Amino acid sequence: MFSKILIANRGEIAIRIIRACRELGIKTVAVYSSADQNALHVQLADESVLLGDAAPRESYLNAEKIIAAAKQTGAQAIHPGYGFLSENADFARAVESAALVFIGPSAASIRAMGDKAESKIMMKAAGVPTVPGFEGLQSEDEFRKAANEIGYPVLVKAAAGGGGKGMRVVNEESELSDALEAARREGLNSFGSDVLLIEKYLDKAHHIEFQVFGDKYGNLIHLFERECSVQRRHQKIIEETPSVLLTPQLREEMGKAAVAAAKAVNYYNAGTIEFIFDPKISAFYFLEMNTRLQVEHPITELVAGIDLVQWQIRVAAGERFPFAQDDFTQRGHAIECRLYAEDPSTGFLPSTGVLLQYLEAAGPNIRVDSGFSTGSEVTHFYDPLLAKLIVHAEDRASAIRKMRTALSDFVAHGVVTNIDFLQEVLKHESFAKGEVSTRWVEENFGAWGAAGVSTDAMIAASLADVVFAGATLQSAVSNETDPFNPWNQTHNFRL
Amino acid sequence: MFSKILIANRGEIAIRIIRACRELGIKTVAVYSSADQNALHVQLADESVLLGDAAPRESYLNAEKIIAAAKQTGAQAIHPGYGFLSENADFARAVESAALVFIGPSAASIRAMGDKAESKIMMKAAGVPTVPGFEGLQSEDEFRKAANEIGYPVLVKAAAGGGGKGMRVVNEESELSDALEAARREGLNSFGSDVLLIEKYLDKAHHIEFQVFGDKYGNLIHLFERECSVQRRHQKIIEETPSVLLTPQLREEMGKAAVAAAKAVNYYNAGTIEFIFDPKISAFYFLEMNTRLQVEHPITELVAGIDLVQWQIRVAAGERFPFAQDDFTQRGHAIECRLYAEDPSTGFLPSTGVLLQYLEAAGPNIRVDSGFSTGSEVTHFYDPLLAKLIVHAEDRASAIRKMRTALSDFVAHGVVTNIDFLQEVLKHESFAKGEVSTRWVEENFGAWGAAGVSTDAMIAASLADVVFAGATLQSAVSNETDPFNPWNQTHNFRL
Amino acid sequence: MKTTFDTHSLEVNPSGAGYIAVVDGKNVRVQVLRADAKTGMMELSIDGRRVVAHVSADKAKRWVTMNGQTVMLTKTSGAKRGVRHDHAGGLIAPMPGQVRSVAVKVGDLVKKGQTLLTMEAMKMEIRIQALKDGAVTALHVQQGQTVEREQILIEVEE
Amino acid sequence: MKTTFDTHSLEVNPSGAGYIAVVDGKNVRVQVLRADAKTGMMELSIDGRRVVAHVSADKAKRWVTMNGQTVMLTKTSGAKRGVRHDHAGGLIAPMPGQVRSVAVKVGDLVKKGQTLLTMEAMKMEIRIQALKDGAVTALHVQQGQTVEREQILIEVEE
Repeated sequence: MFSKILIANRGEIAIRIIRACRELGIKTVAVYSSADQNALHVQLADESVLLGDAAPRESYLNAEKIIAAAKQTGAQAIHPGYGFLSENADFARAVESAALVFIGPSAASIRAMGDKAESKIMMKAAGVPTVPGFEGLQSEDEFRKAANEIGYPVLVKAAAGGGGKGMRVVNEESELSDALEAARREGLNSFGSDVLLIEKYLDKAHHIEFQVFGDKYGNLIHLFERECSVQRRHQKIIEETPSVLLTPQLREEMGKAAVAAAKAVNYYNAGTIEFIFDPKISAFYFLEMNTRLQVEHPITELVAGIDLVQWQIRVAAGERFPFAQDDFTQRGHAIECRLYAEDPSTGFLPSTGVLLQYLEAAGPNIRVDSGFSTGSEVTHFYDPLLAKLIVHAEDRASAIRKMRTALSDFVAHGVVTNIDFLQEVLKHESFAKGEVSTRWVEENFGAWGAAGVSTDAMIAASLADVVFAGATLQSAVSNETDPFNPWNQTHNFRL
Repeated sequence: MFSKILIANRGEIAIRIIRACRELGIKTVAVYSSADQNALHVQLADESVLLGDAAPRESYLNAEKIIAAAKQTGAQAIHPGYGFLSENADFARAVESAALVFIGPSAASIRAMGDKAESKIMMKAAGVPTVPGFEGLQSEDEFRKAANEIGYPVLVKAAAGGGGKGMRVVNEESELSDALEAARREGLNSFGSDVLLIEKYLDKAHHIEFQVFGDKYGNLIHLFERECSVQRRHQKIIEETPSVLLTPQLREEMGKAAVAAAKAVNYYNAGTIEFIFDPKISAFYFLEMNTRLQVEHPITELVAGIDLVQWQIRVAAGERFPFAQDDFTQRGHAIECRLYAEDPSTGFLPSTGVLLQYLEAAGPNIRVDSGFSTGSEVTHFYDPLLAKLIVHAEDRASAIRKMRTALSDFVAHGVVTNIDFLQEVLKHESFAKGEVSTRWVEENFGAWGAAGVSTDAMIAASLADVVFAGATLQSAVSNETDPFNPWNQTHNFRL
Repeated sequence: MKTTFDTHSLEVNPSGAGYIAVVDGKNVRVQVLRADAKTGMMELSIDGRRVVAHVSADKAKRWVTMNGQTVMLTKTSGAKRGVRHDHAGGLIAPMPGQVRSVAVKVGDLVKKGQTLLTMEAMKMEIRIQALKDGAVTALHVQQGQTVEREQILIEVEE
Repeated sequence: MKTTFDTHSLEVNPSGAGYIAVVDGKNVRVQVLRADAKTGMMELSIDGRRVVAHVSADKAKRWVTMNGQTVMLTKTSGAKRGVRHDHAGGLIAPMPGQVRSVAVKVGDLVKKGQTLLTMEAMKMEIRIQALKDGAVTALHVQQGQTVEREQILIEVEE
């Protein structure tokens, strides 16, 4: 087993990985940008290395600096988390070339799945169902012909893309040209490639993905599905497992397809096969594979009873997976809500600022994976994910009730959050019925507005100035008493 | 289902029950003594009623006041938690007589199991194995004869007792007289009865208990064992499940005996059958039944995948238990450590004071059931339990590692705690092997002393005065600025 | 003590052991049952109802969470003061981020709906489009520049 | 600045951007890398080693948690000042609680090991026994009385 690991990420996922390392008796090295010098992941790690400026290319996307930091601190392996360099095959190769272990799949697997067009061709060959569409097109004319053949709406997406970037829904021919341009530009900016593919856009589709996991000795299993259909801007905000749509037979079929897909690229470590699911005809299509740990991995951990991050590390260290497919069953129901610093009433625009107050929900079977605390700053440099709130209960109805109670206990002041909006989704009849498809949020909450201001709220705000007057005075006094006193910023009152 | 429940308890268990109620959409009424007016359970409940002075008989043991509080607030049911009135058959009957629902078993079941002598006779009749011994003796002479027949060491205990009170181990005849007197006095003081029984004291015995659960329609199942052998002063400090000592066959036998024992008293709701287990001959004996929720119920919740408190309420409301024995399996391994305000280096004497700082451990599959926060006072009126730290992992070794990491993250200043002592137990070879019997702590840690003071600690303490000087100044200033400002006590520096 | 939040005013005055709030001409009796500065928590009795609120303050802003819902209030002098969304002909940044590209220069004639520049922040691409036909009279940013929320980016006059 | 904790002394003085601690005649370089008053957390560099400590203070007492271990230090004037466990012939309460019963009265002759009174607190019964043969010279408590930790209960002289 490794004695020291560098974590090439930030925020909640860096902390999640640090905790896994500590339980395995492994020392940790955090890396950080100048914007993150007071971040929690830096405080929790055993040591830390400053990479550079806030811009990701100067820090969390800078492969050379990260590998140098690992060599300098004597780390033996690098965990990339999700996002940033996690699906970058060149990075994985560079890590291995530097005689370090990349905690994830092989560079070859990442590369094979990284190109959405190439991987789709491979999946067809492996007998995995894929969405009707075309790869390898060049001119706008070719795309136009393909779109007409498939039938609108169609989806154009960057072959190298992921995470909702470089992706456009095209409802009619007149929108095609702009969409191609935008997707190409985003693809080029974000992934360094403007190659696109086009496929049928499934209107009321569900996004159902399967967790797969393999060791380096060819053992490969799946750990059931995650239903991730509650999305805004092609990004998930609520995930749950099991999916109410799957029969045991369908689950088995999809699980087998997921394992076949991963086997086709000799996959090891944790990965996710994303399917589009059409509930009208109970058909599923391979969408893409995420060759890394997924944001929503905790719901699988709770329902399957496994620590995915610890096993990522163990498998990377050469341990053999002691489990077989039949050792796993789904127990209970888990839901994750992503708490974002964003304003649902303005089309989910991100919100930045200092967290004046940040109180997490707590209680039996409530898990909070978070990278923030009171006084933390939410900057525009990085993803505005504040925390993942995860619950586990005996059944779906209990899990929804538990989540709603937990959300109402969460307090985050200083940035606008989507907490109240998540509540609205959770209490919606369509969510209760499990009918939510990927476009449901935009169709139902376009004109959503936050609750109005109540008289009670105004009374509380007025009285706070009176009751907490002492606190503001303290802050004013103590700022001048000690220059070595960096903690005043944590006061919840700033005047 | 009830719309409002009164919780006749305090501390972590009151909070646990409040959370369960909130998830079920039930309003809660807290009761409290004058010592607890700022307690967390009072803050978390929807409403609260002051019972009286700090002494339990004026507050949490005062059945009349509690029932009056329930009637006054319109609560329909009373949850007694554990301790206090939870195993008081008269209270259960009085609650029902007041047209309220007692969330627990029937008064008759409590009464039948409350007398250790009577229940032992009943268990023998039901074919449940019991510890060799005698009931119904009166004079010291009779006890002396019985002890000689059983063979020393013997155990004398109050027939009405529980929780380690009114119980004495007698190693030789010369100690018998004092032991009888002490057990009688404690029995009289604590339970109002000086009736004793005597039985064989099993030297290297393990304490293994089974959770049972039944609805009001005769469905009764067990939810597996809890190994509770790590004890000091006959009270548990570490519990875990599964027990490493049980084979599947033995587990099934003991589970069946547990269900038979509960059936013998027409039991419903949650209860626990305690067994003494002799690992040398793999024999088990009925010890007693706890006719209430157990302190250590969380480890069963995690490994069996059920919310026991929510089901207590649902069963009390007349719901039918939808599960059968075969629906339950054990998944993973769970450990609970009881974090007490007590000093292991002085024979576990309780420690009282204000919590200057209280930071709980957190992370995936770490659960903290607690009734305290920074600024809370630990008084001598009540049990010195600060928190229950509970972990769940894939196997025992992982669970121990997770617990040790979590313990090292816990900070509790202002009272002496057993945290460092728990660490010593967890890293002990005998614990790793599962060889810990009920007298193991006293045999191995008699001369235990806390770690010495390091130079680093002194440097940190010195520098804190410099670095945090602003904080002490604040406190001094703000105390005079606003008489409506009750929160200054939460500062971690008090000068 | 009179306070105005956005367009609503109320008055809160000490009265005995508590306070009287005057809202819409009606008197409401308020008591502070408990308060914790560390969490900004206040337990109030408003007209006999128990209300738990968490309040934070940043200059004139007050954040209040009650019953799991959060609102943000702004203390004003009483005169109505809107946000700068409708700043003359200026187009402002709806969020902090970085200018990805600028499609026009000063003097260009633009049509309503035409994309003038694009911004990127976190995972979003945002197009800043002309609200009316006109000419670009000022360009305050350039490609690659970091901008704050509500910063004026470009100005278009008819 | 010289500080004495129980029987150990050390001196900490500012030096450049950090401090020099003098321990047992040796100089140790210390830097404060981070501090958070809310949690009493300090991240220090001691002789180049990164150390994370949580410190709380209550009058002369300092609680320090490091590497998951907690110690309690008492700031003293430097002169050795023991706790009062050995207070002349007085027997003190080892914990706060209530006096359950008193078995002797002033003037009684007692034997070493004899139970003089019993206390009860939480779930414990505690016997206060004579440390030596002697006579009861003073009885400071009575049955049912609540006592504090280290309060003198009874005095026995040889």
